[in-house]
Amino acid sequence: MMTVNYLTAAVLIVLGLYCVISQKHLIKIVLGLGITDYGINLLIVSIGFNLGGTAPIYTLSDLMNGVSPVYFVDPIPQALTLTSIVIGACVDAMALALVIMIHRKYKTVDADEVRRLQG
Amino acid sequence: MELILKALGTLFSVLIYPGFLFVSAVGLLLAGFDRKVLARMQKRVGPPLLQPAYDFFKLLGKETLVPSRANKAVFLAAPVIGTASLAVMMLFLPIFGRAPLSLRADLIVILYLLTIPAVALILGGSASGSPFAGIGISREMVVMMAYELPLILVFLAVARKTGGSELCFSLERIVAWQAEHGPLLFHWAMIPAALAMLFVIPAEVGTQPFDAAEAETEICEGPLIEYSGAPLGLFKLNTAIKMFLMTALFCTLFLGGSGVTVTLGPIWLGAALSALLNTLILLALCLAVTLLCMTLVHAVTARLKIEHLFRFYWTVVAGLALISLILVWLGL
Amino acid sequence: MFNKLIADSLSRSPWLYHINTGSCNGCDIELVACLTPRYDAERFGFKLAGSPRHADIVVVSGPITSQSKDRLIRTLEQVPRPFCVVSLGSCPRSGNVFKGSYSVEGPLEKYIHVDVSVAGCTPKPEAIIEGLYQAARILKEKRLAIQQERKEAD
Amino acid sequence: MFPFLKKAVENLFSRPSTLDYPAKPHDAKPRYRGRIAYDAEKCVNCGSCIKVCSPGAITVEKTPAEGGEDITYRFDLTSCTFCGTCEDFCDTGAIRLTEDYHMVAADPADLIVSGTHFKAAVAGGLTVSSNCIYCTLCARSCPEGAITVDRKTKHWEVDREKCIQCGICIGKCPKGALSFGDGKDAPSAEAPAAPDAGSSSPEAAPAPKKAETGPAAAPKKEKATRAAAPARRAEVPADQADPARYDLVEGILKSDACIYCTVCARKCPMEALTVDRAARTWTIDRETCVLCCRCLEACPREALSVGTFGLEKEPAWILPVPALAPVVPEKKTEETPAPAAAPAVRPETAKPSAQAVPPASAEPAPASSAEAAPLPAAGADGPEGILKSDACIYCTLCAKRCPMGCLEVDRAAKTWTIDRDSCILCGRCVAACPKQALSLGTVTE
Amino acid sequence: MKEFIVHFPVLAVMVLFLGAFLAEIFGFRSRIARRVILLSCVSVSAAMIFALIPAVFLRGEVLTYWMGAWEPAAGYAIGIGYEIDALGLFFALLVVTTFCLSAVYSLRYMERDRHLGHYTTLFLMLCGSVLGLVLTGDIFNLFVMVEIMTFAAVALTAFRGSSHGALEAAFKYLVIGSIGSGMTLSGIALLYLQCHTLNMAQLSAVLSGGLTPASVFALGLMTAGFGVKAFLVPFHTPAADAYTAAPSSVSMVFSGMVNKAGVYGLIRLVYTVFRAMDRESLQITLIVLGTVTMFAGVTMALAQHDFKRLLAFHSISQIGYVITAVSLGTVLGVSGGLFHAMNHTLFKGLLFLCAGAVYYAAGTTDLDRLGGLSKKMPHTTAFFLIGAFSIAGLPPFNGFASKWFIYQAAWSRAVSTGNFFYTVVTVTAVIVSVMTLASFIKVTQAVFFGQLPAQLSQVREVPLTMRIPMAVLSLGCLAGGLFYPFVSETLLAPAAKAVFTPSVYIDAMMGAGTAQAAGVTDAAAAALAVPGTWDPVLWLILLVIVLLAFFLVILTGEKTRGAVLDDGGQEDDGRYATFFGGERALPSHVSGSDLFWGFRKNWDGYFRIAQGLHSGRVNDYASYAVIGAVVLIIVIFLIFGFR
Repeated sequence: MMTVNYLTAAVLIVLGLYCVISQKHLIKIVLGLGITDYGINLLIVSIGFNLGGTAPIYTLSDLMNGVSPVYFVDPIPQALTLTSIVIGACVDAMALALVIMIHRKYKTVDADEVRRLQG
Repeated sequence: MELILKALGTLFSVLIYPGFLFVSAVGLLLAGFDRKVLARMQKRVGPPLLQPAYDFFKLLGKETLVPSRANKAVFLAAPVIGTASLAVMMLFLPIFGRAPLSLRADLIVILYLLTIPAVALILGGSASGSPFAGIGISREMVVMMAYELPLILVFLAVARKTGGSELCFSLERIVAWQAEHGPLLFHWAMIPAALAMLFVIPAEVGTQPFDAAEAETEICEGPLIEYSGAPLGLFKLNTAIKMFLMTALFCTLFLGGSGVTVTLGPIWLGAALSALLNTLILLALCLAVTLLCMTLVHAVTARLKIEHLFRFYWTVVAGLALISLILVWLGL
Repeated sequence: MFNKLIADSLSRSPWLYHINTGSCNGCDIELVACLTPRYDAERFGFKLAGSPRHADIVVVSGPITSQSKDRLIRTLEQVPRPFCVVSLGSCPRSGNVFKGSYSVEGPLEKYIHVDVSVAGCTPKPEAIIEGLYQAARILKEKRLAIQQERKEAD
Repeated sequence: MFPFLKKAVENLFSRPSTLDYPAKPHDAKPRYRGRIAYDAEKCVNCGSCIKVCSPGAITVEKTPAEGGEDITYRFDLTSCTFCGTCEDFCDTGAIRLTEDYHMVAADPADLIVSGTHFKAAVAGGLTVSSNCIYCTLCARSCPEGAITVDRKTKHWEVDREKCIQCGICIGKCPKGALSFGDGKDAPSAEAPAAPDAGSSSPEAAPAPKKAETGPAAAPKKEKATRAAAPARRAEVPADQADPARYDLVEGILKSDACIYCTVCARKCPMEALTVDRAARTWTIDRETCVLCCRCLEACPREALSVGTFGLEKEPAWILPVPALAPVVPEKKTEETPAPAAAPAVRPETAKPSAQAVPPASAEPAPASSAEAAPLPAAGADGPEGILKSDACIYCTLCAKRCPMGCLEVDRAAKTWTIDRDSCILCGRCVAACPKQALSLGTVTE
Repeated sequence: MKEFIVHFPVLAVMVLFLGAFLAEIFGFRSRIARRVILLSCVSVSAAMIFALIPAVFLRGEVLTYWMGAWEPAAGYAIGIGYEIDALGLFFALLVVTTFCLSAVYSLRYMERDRHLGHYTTLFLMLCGSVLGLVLTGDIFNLFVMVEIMTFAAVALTAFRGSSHGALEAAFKYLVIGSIGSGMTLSGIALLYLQCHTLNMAQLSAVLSGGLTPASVFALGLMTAGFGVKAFLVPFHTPAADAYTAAPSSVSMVFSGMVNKAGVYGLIRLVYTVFRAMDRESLQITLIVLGTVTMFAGVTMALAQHDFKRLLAFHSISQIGYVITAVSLGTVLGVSGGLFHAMNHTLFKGLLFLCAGAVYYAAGTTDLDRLGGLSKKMPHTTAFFLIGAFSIAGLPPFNGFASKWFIYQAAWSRAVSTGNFFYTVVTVTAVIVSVMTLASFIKVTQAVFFGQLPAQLSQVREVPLTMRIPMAVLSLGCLAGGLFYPFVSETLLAPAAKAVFTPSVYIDAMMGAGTAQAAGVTDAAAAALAVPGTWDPVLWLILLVIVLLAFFLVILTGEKTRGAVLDDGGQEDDGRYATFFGGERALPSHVSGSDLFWGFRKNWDGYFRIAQGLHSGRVNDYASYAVIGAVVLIIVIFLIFGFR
């Protein structure tokens, strides 16, 4: 069951990278980055999954009467995913801001024209 | 106190015996021989043997003009840096089996001490602000890049041959090894390396076929164009000293240096005599090598264009050195 | 003693710098002929230098044409003292057959004191060597004169 | 690269080829033009050296002294190109370029050569004697152009102011007619100097129609200062004595001893003679000939002589027949400026046996001289040539003497070959042969 | 106070982030507020880091700090742990010195820009993130710090939006950077899958059991990830643009800290976490990566026409040196690599500051439009020369010492293993060093000597506060070169030992004995034998005396010197004018692009391809990164086998 997640994550990552490499339009490149990011997030979340585990939350009642539920899903990857999502959001925000400024300054968003620094 | 004594001893060895005075005297003598034999090869009488010395003292008497476009500090300091490093470099070459400043990794230090005079010339030329000098230093740098590859290959070949399986960059070890196994030149695997070294010496010193940097006909003495008086004298002295040092390095690396020791009479007499004898042997060897690799080549070939020179060094000479390195690497 | 050594070596290794102010190249070839094996000026230490900064003897050939006049003056200024000027052939001294032409700016004497003049329309290399030898001796006197002048100044 | 290597090493062990110049003096080649040596005594102050000196290196100052003036000539070596023209033009040989090339001086004054000589003022001016033949040689050589000679009116005159009494014209006159006289003026133009006795010169025979158009004689290097040649005279042949049809003219005559060696043509200062060796023709342009008789002396066979003869008048009715298609004559001998009427000589064919067409020059040679006589036909006993007998010892002397270099003698193979085309039959080899093995005869083979 | 030191590492990082936060708030209003915040935060954190030196270096302890005192429970690390061992602190020292000097430099350097409030915030964020990255013991914390670093770096690159190509460089840096961090993150995820822990020490303990394909894939991914951060060859393209476009004080920080962070990450990953450096094939892969970086960086630098772009490519090539040396696997190699990293921070920082000074004074860094600045800016020229000499490796300076270590290590490796590959590495190292010298000769001639163009005659020396950091750095270069035995005993030996003793690292973090339990054994780390008994003090005396002697020779000569006209423009005093064949001096400056014609003609083919590859298109750069990563992962799989 987990293999489906890993496969989709892998596909997402490869798709994202292909989009970054092949697309000439800067915004499409940013989208490609986003897709890879989602692929990686999916990978991280699916790592923490334990079959049959419940959400890693102690309800007040469990705490009160000291019983510990049978089986948790691993909480740490979820924390990692949170951070990764935040980071992904910031990256996309900054990338889009840069693209807007590039468009204002270079009057184009085609990757072939935006290459003053070369050689 | 001990440190001061050591410093004074080293100072003596830097300034007087194997250092500056000795090296410059022998260098000027070698330069004199070189010019004389070159003249004789062209069937002309040629200048007296002490001609480079006269040139040097004459230049001391001339006025030193610093052009207004030059950066005066670097302009005047450049020749001095070059000569200082050359004087210090002589300490690494073991004259009688013992180099005053020998270390475990002499070859690398020598490799870099050889670059300082070239860099000093480049800085001097660049500081003089003349366009001729600009072209001159560009060529000097390309020449340096050209001969650096074969030089390092030769050093590695020698180190590998004498070092066996552990690190051996120190010249004393190399000379000691040659004392038992006979000079490196007679090991057939090392002959291409010796040949490569013979080609590197004129390039490093900057004599005729490889002196694109100081071509007096094309770019009026290249970097030295704005120099006159004492700094110019020092630069000419540098060339002469380099001529001696490179040949001495060749003798040390390939002819087993001169490790003869004379043990007669009291200790200090024996030491003095052996020092004298070794110096003479070294001088003779250096003279032979100079005549072979610099004078003869100078008399026979014309000046190479800079890109031919670079291609020549990176293909032919580097190839020779590489051959011997590979042969030695295969344990031959 | 040191000064005497310098003055002496000044006369033993005079470096030449050749300025051609419009000459017909006759004297230029003869000057270079001096350095060939047959006449070999290098026996006395003469050597052609590449830049005026390295010059001890400035050899001028040719009737100073108007084009080359100010270049000659500028180059002569850039030669470090003490130095001598040798005029080669009869053109620098008198303008030879070009005398009176609109583009010849007259004898070299107008611009700088000529120490030694070697006559002959294309002087023989032996004559040139003799002239340069004489100039080298004059160099020595100039050097001693400078030292004298500096001794009085101190 | 390697041949140089071998050479370099060889040089190392061989003696250097440098002249140790300052130690051993090294003098220049024999005819090197070096420092000028000026002998003031010989100088006649003719000033021709000043005129010809291209860089203007020679200056003269005249300071009047009692009884004449001190003339100093200054030769500025620093302004001289040592071309030697002044030496050539100095007729008295006062200027000589020595072989001393050590012209090195710190002080420029050492490079000035000067000399003064005192020249007494000459009392009288230049006078001419009676045997002047108006050959205009003196007028040509006068540096100042003081003498004017008109050959037509047989008039000679000198301009006293211009004349600087240099005396060059005296040397130049072939007849020795000039001298510094006793101060009286030159004879008037009318009395033509009667030529020597023996010729009843007709009253001012009309000069040849065309004006003297000889080429302006370039100041040829003429060093001949010999005494004037004796005039030789032949009797006027009877058939030309009729004054109606013949003008009596004095001129150069050629006998048949001539071997067409072109020496006379080369000697003639006025280039009046053209000799074509192939066609074996000898023509003279009487207008330009000045009777200086130089050709006489030069002729190796004494074939020329001076004589008076009748010059056939041109019947008025004969129109000058234009020459056939003017073919560019191919000159075999050296280039001589063609006289007014170019001799239409057919180009030289391979075998010099073609019929020589008499040149349509206006000057038909007198019948007696056979200069236009055609060569004997090829079929006869063959042309003249040098023959060798077997007394020859192959000493190669003849080859050495031959001016044209047409003899080759190989001592080893004992062969003697002659190139008949270039042989000018000058006869020198015959004279030089110690065994008289050579002789001039008709070639049979 | 004694036990308070334990908190210093975290406090150092927190102070910087706090400063960033405050700067954002108060930064707009007044210049003084900005400066106070910047300088105070920077100096406080620097003081804290320096306070740790005696503990870590002299006494050799390994300091640990658990966030919120969450000690490891039952052998499992549950909190985020900071661990400072000699290696970590060594890099921390580099980071601290770099950003202190850059802060001082930027006071006057950035005064002409607007939005300085944002600059201070971003700058402090960058410093905080790199410091955090270097000190942390938790791998995910390391990743977060890397992210923040990339973020701040991209923002700072785009800071001077108007300058040529800044936005474009920032965008490329962001794209490639995020590809790199994506790879690192997925690597961490796979590691977590394998070991269920994020603490590096524990990871190392768990991994010692044997590497499953997942962890091998993680190793590949993270190596590529850190390769991108360290700008090794396939991933180096954004570095060239970023360093050029960023303001010089920032590029100094980039080349001083940011790529060092990548190097630290790689060392930590390969030596401590995976302890995989005993395999020679992995060493060879990293050495190949380093050598290619070294060579490509310097050859591209030779072809540059812009001062800062040239320096950028040199940074890439020097990092190649460090990686090559570090991955040699011997103590000498690692200490040589670390020493070179330290020297690189010093002299490259100095050179970038000089570039900044030239930009500040002359307004351009284009080599073809500059010239003859030495008369106008003598101090900057002197500092530049010291920087150029030390990067080229001339003896009295520090570049020589570290290069000597590296050659020694590479050659002893070659000799001991008999593998010809190391000889090729040594030879390439020497040739690259000569080419570095060549490119800096080109800059010296093009910018500082030669003829001053007319429009630059009003150039004046840069203000004092910009020259102080340069002076400090050049002193560092000289000291590093002369007193290198002292440096190697105090700093390098402990750091190298720390690299080779992961068990100490694990025990310090997870409590004693965990290393034996996990079977982690330390390789017999040979003591660091300093390669030469070259006694620098002696050298110093020697050189000074020899120089004195020769200055006398100069003075005895004729004394007339030329009047040094400072109008720079046209000189008409014939006597001291430059010799021009008698002509009046025409504008004739031999600028950068005219030099090394002989060399360029022979290498034309190579340069055409190399410059073609740097096409400037984002897609090309991204494809290089991805292809490079894939190749690296495949190679690592080949090394560790697929079972």
